[in-house]
Amino acid sequence: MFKNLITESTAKSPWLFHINSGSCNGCDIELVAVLTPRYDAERFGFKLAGSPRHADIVVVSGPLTQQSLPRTLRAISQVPEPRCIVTIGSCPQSGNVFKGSYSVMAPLSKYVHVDVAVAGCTPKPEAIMDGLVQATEILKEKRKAWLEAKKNGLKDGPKAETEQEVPAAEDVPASGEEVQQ
Amino acid sequence: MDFPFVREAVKNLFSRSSCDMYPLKPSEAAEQYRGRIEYDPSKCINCHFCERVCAGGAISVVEVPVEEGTQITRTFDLSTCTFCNTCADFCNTHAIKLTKDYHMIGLKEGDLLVSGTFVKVAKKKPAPPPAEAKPEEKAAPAIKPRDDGKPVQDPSKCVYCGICAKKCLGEALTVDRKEKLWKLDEDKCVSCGTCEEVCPKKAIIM
Amino acid sequence: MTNLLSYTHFPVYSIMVLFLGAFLVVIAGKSKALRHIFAICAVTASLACLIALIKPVMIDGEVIAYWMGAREPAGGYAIGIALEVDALSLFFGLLIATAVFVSCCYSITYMRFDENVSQYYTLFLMLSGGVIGLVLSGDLFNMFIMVEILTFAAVALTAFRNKAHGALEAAFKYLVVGCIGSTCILAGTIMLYAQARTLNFAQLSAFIPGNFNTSTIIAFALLYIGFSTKAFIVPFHPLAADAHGAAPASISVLISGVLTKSGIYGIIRLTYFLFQSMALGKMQFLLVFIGSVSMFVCVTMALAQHDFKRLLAFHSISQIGYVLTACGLCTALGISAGLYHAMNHTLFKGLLFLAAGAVLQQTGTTDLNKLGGLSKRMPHTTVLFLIGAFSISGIPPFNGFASKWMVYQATYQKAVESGNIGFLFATIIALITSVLTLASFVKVSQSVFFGQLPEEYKDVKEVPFGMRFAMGIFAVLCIVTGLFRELVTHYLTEPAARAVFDVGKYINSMLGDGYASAVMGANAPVRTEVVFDMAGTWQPIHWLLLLCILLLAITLVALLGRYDTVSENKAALAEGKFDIFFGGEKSVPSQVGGGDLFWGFKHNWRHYFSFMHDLHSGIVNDYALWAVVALALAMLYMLIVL
Amino acid sequence: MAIVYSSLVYLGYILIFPGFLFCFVAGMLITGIDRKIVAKMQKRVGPPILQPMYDFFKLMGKETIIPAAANKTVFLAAPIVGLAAMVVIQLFIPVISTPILYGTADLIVILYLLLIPALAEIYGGSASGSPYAGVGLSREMVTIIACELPLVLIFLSVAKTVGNAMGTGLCFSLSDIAAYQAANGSLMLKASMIPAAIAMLLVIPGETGNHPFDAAEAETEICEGMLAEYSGAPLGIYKLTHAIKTFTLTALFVALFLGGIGTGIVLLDALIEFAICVVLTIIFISLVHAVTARLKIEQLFKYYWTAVSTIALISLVLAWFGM
Repeated sequence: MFKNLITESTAKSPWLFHINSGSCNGCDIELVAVLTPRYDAERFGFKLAGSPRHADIVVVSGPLTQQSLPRTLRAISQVPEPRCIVTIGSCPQSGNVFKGSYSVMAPLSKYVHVDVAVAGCTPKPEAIMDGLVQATEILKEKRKAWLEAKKNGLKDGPKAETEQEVPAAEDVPASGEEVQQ
Repeated sequence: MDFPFVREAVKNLFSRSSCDMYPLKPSEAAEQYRGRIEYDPSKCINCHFCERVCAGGAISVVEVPVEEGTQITRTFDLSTCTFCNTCADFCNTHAIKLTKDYHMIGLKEGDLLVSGTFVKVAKKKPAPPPAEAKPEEKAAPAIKPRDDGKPVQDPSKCVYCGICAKKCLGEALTVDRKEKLWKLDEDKCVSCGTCEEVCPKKAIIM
Repeated sequence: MTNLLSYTHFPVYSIMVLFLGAFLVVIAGKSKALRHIFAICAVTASLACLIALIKPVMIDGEVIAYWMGAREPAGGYAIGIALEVDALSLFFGLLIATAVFVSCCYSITYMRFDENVSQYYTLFLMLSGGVIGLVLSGDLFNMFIMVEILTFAAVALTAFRNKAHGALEAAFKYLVVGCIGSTCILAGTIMLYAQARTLNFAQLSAFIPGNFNTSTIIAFALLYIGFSTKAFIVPFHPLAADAHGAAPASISVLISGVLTKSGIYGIIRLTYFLFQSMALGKMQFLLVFIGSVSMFVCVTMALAQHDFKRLLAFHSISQIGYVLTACGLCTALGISAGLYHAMNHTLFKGLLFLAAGAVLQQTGTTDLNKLGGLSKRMPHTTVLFLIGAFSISGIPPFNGFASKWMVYQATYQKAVESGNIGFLFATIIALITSVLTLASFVKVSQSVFFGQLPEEYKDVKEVPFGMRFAMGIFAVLCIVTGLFRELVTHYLTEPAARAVFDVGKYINSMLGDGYASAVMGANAPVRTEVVFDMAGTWQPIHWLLLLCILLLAITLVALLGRYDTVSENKAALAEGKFDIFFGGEKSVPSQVGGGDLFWGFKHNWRHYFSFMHDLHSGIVNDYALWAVVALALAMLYMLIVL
Repeated sequence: MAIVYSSLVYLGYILIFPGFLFCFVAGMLITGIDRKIVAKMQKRVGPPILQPMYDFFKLMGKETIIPAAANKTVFLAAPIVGLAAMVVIQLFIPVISTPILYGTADLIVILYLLLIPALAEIYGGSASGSPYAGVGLSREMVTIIACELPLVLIFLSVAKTVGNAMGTGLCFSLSDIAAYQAANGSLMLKASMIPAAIAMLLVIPGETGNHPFDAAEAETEICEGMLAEYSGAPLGIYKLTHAIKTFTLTALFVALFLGGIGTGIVLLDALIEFAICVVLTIIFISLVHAVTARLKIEQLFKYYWTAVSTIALISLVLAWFGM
């Protein structure tokens, strides 16, 4: 009898964990602007959580620099299921203007399945809010999928989680040549 | 003992919240807001300017030869775009326009791509000018670069657009489009090579 | 004398068995098993004798007077040495015998790595024999001899592991100040004997209250300072930290659980029986003031410690401060609370020291900054330690709370009755000390048992069963005495409290009826009706029932919602899903413990802590100077007051 | 049959009315109202009143990750013990003037019982082995020490005042205090008790660890302090304990200082008490939360041991001289 109550409240109280992997802080202040009185995401239950263990939605901003990539992926892996990953701005999607630089490891979708991508080089707070509300819908499906996975024995969610092998920061080749698009 | 903000806090308690209820009341972006890109393929003359000036490398073109010319599809990848509006500025024929629509959420692969295709009909080549009329120009020997390193103009390629004059740092060049005149002032020229580089038609040789 | 097995002989048996055991252990020589059998038999026999005495002394209220060598008092002068067992001495005797028994079981496995262990057992049995002798003897000089035996045995045992860091130095300090204390007791006994020409306790307590003159008052001060050195009260407390820090754990249990109680026993006998001066407000003020000061000073010193055993040592002095404050109130509830807390203190302090010994044996160090995360490698010791920690910091179901609760009621009731605000401050200091005790034990549990396991202790194993069994006995006793508060107070502490107020019976049973009224005439102690009314209610069993029902309900709710099974698979492990969150970094071993806890509190009290740091210099001459100055002050105070 | 009936009623008391269910609903509503009022004060719309319920049930559905370095049993047992102890405290506090379960614990016991939920959080954090939790528990312990002194002074002064009137000079049991207030007016009106009441209201945010005094769970500085490694159901139970604690402390204030206004009907009393608790939370927790910034741990300690303790001491001295 609790099942649908829990699924409903999964969508109603999504907690965000924000990871800044080298962003110019444009998207960071926009994300925080979403929580200010004018846009007030707390109406939908959004709250910034201090540690990944408390998070449901992981919000990533920044072009995933070489140093921050392994740390971002480790923090994302520490978020309990069901979780979904939202990227803000163009940087995590494609590396934006920094594409081709030796130290930029974007896009994030190479390493982790990205659920919602909010485009815009600093997307408007309304756009971020749309993206987050979209993410809460996906969170519900994810929870159902996760329960099925657990029911029929699959210990952890579908393996497709990480398509590519994670190049830990230490062994990334010095010149970023072949990593480039 | 002054307690800052207590009066404001209590006053706020009874006043309306300053939240403009976004999803319930749609909110318009500012007038010149640079949002989603709108591309009108019919106006496009495929001058490739937008690709060259795009900082994020967001624009990509696919040209497929078709029987009446080449079918050109130009796609703008919004997830790489920085919305700086440079492509719209440079597009002489105003085919690209950034609208006020800020709602760019990508769920599936293709959500953030804006593309348009058009067929560029190849113009019938005017009858080849009589070969002998200006054989010497045609057969003019390739222009040899001058030995003192100063730039030399190749009149057959030059379209007298004037970019080299505009870009020349020392104002050594004067170009007149009507009289098809290209003059170099030797002593002002420092042979820095900007004109050669800038010339869209590669008509200047150093 | 006909029937050797009648209970009147048991006091002598319980003392002599221990000394006999001490002798036999040496004869056992090389064979370990024989030596262990002798030790265990001696200790169990002595405990059995004392338990057998509960029925006559505690329940029937009889006071056993036993003349050694059957020399009855002739012509009104008690020549022979007497043993007198009333409820108070039996209470302390039982306490000491249990602690000795458990410590002996523990030391069998604990000392298995040390060499020349037979000397250890001799000293151990001499120490326990001395203490039980001190508690049961009815003769002042006999008390002095027993004090000598236990002091020297304790000093020798402190230096038993002489290669350990600071063991010899600690033993030397203990020897110096211990001897100052013993000489004070001797001097006091001589002066009393010069005045009363008798050494028998009952006769003295009949003679002295009548004629206070300067020499008896000075003797009182000397005896008081002598016994307070044995109890390590405030002027002598740094001594305890060194002695416990260096002594092996089973001996620290004895020093902190048993020797301090013998000091308290001596002070109670002295002030309530010998000089019967506790009715004076000034005397109560002396004891309560010293008790509160030692409570607060020692607990703040404990918070600043970096060593597990030194921290426990300072705590035992602060708990002794509780006992002294409660006993100094001179109200029935006060003494009952004080004795109850003394018993609880022996139990949970013993448990904590044994846990410290277990940690020392397995990891080789007790430094709070180096240890961490031992709960994963030593689960049983952790559980036992937690029971001890919760008891000492007074968490409701455990025994520490029951006695502290009575102590607060007693001090506050005394404050209300006497109207003087000093006792109110004693209550407040007692409550604040309890929270600070809790703080320091949270510090110990975080820096030793929880937090992250450092590299070098990866393969630490659990302690052998013998040590866990001994700790288990203390743990069970801690829980039982906490839950059945009414039983303990009814059968143990209240009879002892009544005995303290019933000096007349003490004298008459020793020297024949009517002696007290004959000698003391007017101020003969009349038997007053003792009342133990509480100002509040606390039934631990009822409370525990509630807690268990709710625990059941909540675990049911949690399991109903299928407390999600924890998913563990190799891929997730590699990804770092189960590593500690370090802001994304690879989890580097970083233990938060020891010195860097409670910065907020230490920062606010930094001047106090730096002053205390300079005061506790660790040099012997300072401590000796303190002892002498304390003696002088005590004499001055007594002369003014009495 | 009577025993079965009375034990059922007893079970009902524990699990339904003043017990688990009532605390759950009351705690959640109070926290919801608190968050909404704080939002309103910042000109925000704020979450719906039932938001804590949604948070709790969402957390119940999430996966529970137990770090490899954690001590599993203590890690899972700590929140449950904390919650059970919190509900037990609520059972002893008389609902305005009619104590439901009296005769088990008194004022000093409540003072010590309030330690158990805080200790549950401390041992939970310490069992998780995270350094953030280590710093968090060190700050939490200093907060407990800080709040202890004012609470001690308040309880002693209340015991003294009620004791004077009752003749025994000292009275710690809550039921007698409730009876005294029912007889001759709530304590709040007595001159000597007003400083104690103010001190108690200042201690409540500190004791529950609400905003200005939440150095122990500062999500910005040390990632939720002791709860850094908790996820899923244990975290939900910790949040529930926190919610019930807010309600219990305000209910304790009402029981101690506003005792006399009961109407006798238990349910109506409960509603009145809940309403008063909500008003108190709004003024003394939400307003303080919306207006102040987080205190450093030693400022918190100094604030409680100097300012609030002197207020409580004034009332103790007044009570002492029989005012």
